[in-house]
Amino acid sequence: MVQYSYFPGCNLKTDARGFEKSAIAVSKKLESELVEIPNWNCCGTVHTMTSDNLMKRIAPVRILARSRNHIEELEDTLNQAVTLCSMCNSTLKIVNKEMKEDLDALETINFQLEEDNETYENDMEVKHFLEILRDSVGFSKIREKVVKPLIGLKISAYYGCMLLHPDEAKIDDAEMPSVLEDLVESLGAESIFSPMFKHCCGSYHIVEDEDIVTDQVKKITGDVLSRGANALVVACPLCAYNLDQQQKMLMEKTGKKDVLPIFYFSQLMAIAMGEPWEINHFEDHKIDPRELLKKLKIEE
Amino acid sequence: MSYEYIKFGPEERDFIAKIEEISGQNIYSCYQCGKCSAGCAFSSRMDKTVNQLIHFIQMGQKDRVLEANTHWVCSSCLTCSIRCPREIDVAALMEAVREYILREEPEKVKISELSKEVIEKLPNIALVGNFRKMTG
Amino acid sequence: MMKLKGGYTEEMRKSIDNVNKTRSKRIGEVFDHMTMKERDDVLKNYHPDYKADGKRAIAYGENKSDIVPVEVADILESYPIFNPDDIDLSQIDYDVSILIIGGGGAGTSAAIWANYSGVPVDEILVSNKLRHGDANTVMAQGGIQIADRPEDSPLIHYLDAVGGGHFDNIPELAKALVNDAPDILRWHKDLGVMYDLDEDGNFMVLSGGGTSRSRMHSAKDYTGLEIFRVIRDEFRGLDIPSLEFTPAIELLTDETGRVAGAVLYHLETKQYFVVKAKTTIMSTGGFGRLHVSGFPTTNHYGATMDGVLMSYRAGAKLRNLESTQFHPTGAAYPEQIVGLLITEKVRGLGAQVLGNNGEQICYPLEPRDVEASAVIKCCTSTENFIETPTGMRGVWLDSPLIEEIRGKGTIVNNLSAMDRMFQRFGIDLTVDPILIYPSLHYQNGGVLHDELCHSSVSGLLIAGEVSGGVHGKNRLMGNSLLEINVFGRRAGIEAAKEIKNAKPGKLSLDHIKKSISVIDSLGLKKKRYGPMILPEYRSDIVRDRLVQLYESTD
Amino acid sequence: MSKTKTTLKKKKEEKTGMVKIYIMGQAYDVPETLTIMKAMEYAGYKFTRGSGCRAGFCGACSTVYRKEGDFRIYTALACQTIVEAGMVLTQLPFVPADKPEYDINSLTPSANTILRYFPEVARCLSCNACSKVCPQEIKVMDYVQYCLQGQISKAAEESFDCVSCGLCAIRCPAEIPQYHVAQLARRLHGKYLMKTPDYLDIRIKEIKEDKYKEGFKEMMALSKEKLEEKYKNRDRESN
Repeated sequence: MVQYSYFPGCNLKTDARGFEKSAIAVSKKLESELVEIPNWNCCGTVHTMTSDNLMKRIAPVRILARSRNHIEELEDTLNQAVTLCSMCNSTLKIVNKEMKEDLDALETINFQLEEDNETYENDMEVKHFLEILRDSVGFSKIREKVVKPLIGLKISAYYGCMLLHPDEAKIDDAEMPSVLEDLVESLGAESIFSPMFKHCCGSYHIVEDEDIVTDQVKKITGDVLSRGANALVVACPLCAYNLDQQQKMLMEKTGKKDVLPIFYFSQLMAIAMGEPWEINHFEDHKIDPRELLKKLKIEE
Repeated sequence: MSYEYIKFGPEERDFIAKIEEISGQNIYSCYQCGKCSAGCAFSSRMDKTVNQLIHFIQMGQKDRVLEANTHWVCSSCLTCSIRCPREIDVAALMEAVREYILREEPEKVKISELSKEVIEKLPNIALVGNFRKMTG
Repeated sequence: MMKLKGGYTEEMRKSIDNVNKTRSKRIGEVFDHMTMKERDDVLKNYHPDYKADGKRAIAYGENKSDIVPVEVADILESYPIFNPDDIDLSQIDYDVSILIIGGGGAGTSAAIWANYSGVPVDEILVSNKLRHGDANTVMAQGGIQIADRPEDSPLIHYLDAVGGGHFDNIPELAKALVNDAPDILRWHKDLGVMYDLDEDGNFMVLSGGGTSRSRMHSAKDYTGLEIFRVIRDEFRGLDIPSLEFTPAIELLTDETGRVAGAVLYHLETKQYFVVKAKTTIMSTGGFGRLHVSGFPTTNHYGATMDGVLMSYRAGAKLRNLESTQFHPTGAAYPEQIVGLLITEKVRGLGAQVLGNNGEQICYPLEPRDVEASAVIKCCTSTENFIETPTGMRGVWLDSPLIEEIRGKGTIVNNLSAMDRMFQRFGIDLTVDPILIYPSLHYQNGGVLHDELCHSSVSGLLIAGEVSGGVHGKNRLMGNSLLEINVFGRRAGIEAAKEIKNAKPGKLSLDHIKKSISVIDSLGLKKKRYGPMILPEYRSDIVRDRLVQLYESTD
Repeated sequence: MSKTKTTLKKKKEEKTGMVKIYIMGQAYDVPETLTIMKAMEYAGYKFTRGSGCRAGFCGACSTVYRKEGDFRIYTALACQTIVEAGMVLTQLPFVPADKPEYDINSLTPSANTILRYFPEVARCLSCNACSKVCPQEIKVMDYVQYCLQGQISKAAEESFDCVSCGLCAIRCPAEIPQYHVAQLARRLHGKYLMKTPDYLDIRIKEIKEDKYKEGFKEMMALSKEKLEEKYKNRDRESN
């Protein structure tokens, strides 16, 4: 059993708890256990692109420092902090790289962290769990663990921005990724390509300008539906919320019937690997995926 | 707009320098190919396209830059940055304009005026992201 | 500065060695309770209440010739702090239904319950001397007594309370106290007070001094703070008007002698406000800052007996003011915290009281007056005490014993305030014992009232430490947090009823003018002024140079 | 920092046992054994603001100071801290921070509830300035983060020792009123996430149904001697 120092991020502890619980369950099954960092803080979600604002970089550096402390308690582990959320992944990865390149900045931040007995020595790597699945576990091993193939699911992979942008943070080829497709196919589902795979969902604009998000979601789901898919798989809880919530809103507003349930990649794995249903917390979804699963006889 | 009225003095130079300093980018690397605007998922909502905004920055036209909605509509997806043939971090320029404004007026989004019912429904990840980009 | 090791001097360390030597032998050792006769003896000989010196008779008023501490009599015989003719009563600044004087636990509960009982918030006004909640309530650490467990009953609680009070409690008040207790706990739980629970999900309870059941419910050793900040949060949520730094300086009466409001004084802008009220609730707290018999006190900065004085001038009867509670365990060392409270919970958790030789000097959980007397006896008529570098005497409270009995971590988890306070001065109470001596803690008596909180003057309700009667001559630990809630609630509900028929007449300060002439007739040697409002702690060097400046305000 | 040096004397004239401190910039010699609060009184200040319980519970006396030759900002409760030579101090008379109004009965114990009333919690930068100034040594940043993560019980436990002095709120670059956030978290925890044992409501019902009426009647009718006898012989539960 390999143990990974796991950074959940705020959303996976609240609205997106099913994403986390399913991921932890399958991580154990795949002998690559995600172990939560004790006392972690929010990474800030979005990376600051300013050159001069160190304040906004303290949070990610503190997480890396705490993760580094954490791996001392783990067995059979690597100097890796693993995330499930693509926004956390991107923020942590970028800052980690910046700190490696800008030792002055690291020193300034460490000066602040020292008083809390937390300093960072540039000795961690940040990984998205998808990278662990692809590069360390391997899809063939995943295929072996499948007890309930997802036959009938026609899934379009929606990567969103932060899994593929920027170069410092991407986990796959930015214009031609395949990790999500490979994953869903190894679970027995069919993958449906859509050119909207990284067309931004509108992200944090959901707070102050919902229309931006609505427009994007219309474009994305419209294209995906036209290609015959019956579900979306995502790896970012904010994409998941925006796609789920705005489809539901459109459904209520326009009476539109054809909608795409949203799955987190870890939920699909948990279903295929026969984990208990409850851990997915499908009741938290705005569009309940259980209807589709029932129709396809995947849910008993 | 006619060229004789465009001023290019110390004030304009200061503005350009500040944007370059915050973003860490060389604004004159841009040769206005327009690839950023072409690939932007939000171009249709912007009153000036991304490359137009960059052009105004190059000219030191502070007022025109600040009154645009381009940088506020931008959602930091970074598509422009990875596609720029001149390897400019275009999104960082958008961020620099936002920061330039937020350092003077820290609340583009007035948090206390948001509806409590709406906030309660939103996931924390959206609030954290939004407040980081839209408040100073 | 003196050389210290773990916060203590070499000399004190020698005595601590004795304590350490005897500790393992003392685990499980129970010192005998005193018999009633032994209790009486130690009280009569050592308790400040029973000493003739330091006491005298009140010279005028409803309680004329009652024997009370000199400091109390001095205040009761003081002149008002303003000239009643200077106040313009024709201009009313606040015209309300209920005026609550004192926003501690009792006053705040009263305001909330008045509102729950249908009085709109803008018909209520709370006056605070300092900030809302600067009161003894937030300093109560150990717990609140509630007879809710099946092993316990309100009857047993009653018996403990009246026995502890030397059978001088007013029975109806004691009954109200114990009977309302479970209701209060339910209210607190509904508001979200974090009472400690044990592993089984039951309330964590301990014994207090003089209680025959474990019924002290706690919230770590911040019980009063936790209860108060929750009810204050509720109060603020209801948006009840509250004035800070604006104490009452005198009650107002009407032509029938009924209390009809008060004069408030803004400590910062120095202006007065006239408040007309249909009912006034007095909940100003106690008198620790009078430093009776020269004792240090556990009380907050504003505990100066203002409410008793104002009520007395308005004609209210007092009761049990002869009796003062000295908390057996005030801090005696280090000097910076002398007098501060060491919660009874320390003994509740198992700490014993030891002399210089490291042996127990008495059963650690006698009623407070008995326990305090035993400590005073040890320090004044034996050689078995410990002396601090400044000459203060005290005895040990063996805190490390707690973790010997209950396991590591008990102190940090249950006594975090104590732990923090001593850590600040370099003392680790998990390793070393702490030095204690009695400290002036509680005003056992006060303004007499009935079970619906009515004083002997109409229009004036009483709640909290300012009151007299419920505890008799000695209050048991945990009954004060209970009292402020029980009688605060009763006062609020009763006031809501009373205002329906109340019609106060013309405002006057005639009772003050009368007081002045009565005090004139006493021919006192020294002219004093009251209410005190705040105690005087400036150094003599400064006080000698004070001068009052004239001021033109036109 | 500017200091008025009106009372500065030469070193050799300094009395033993006294230290020089600066109260709002003005120098005073005070006994070295005093707390900051008592030292200010010794110097001649009579508090109206800045003094409450005088025992570390009420948070009225939050104090900010620097030391000569040291760039750091220190904080303390004036009633719980001994003076040091060279302290340059001031008290915070008041901390402005809005407390939203809510009805605890209509809430759920979740991150969403916290964010509804305190959306600024989402602005936390994890800089930890709050924890560094806390005179109660509470890990303030950690509990703010617990709130954001919906770990209400952990936030309640961590913040429990808070005395609402407000120093955290003054230092926070995200402008969060931490101590008000903590109060909401604690109430949510105390009301919704902590159990109430069944026996409480059973006892309330018994009292309402007058189960103890006769007992009280009997006991209250006893003579003092009889009551004393009963008290003496009451059984004591072992602790």
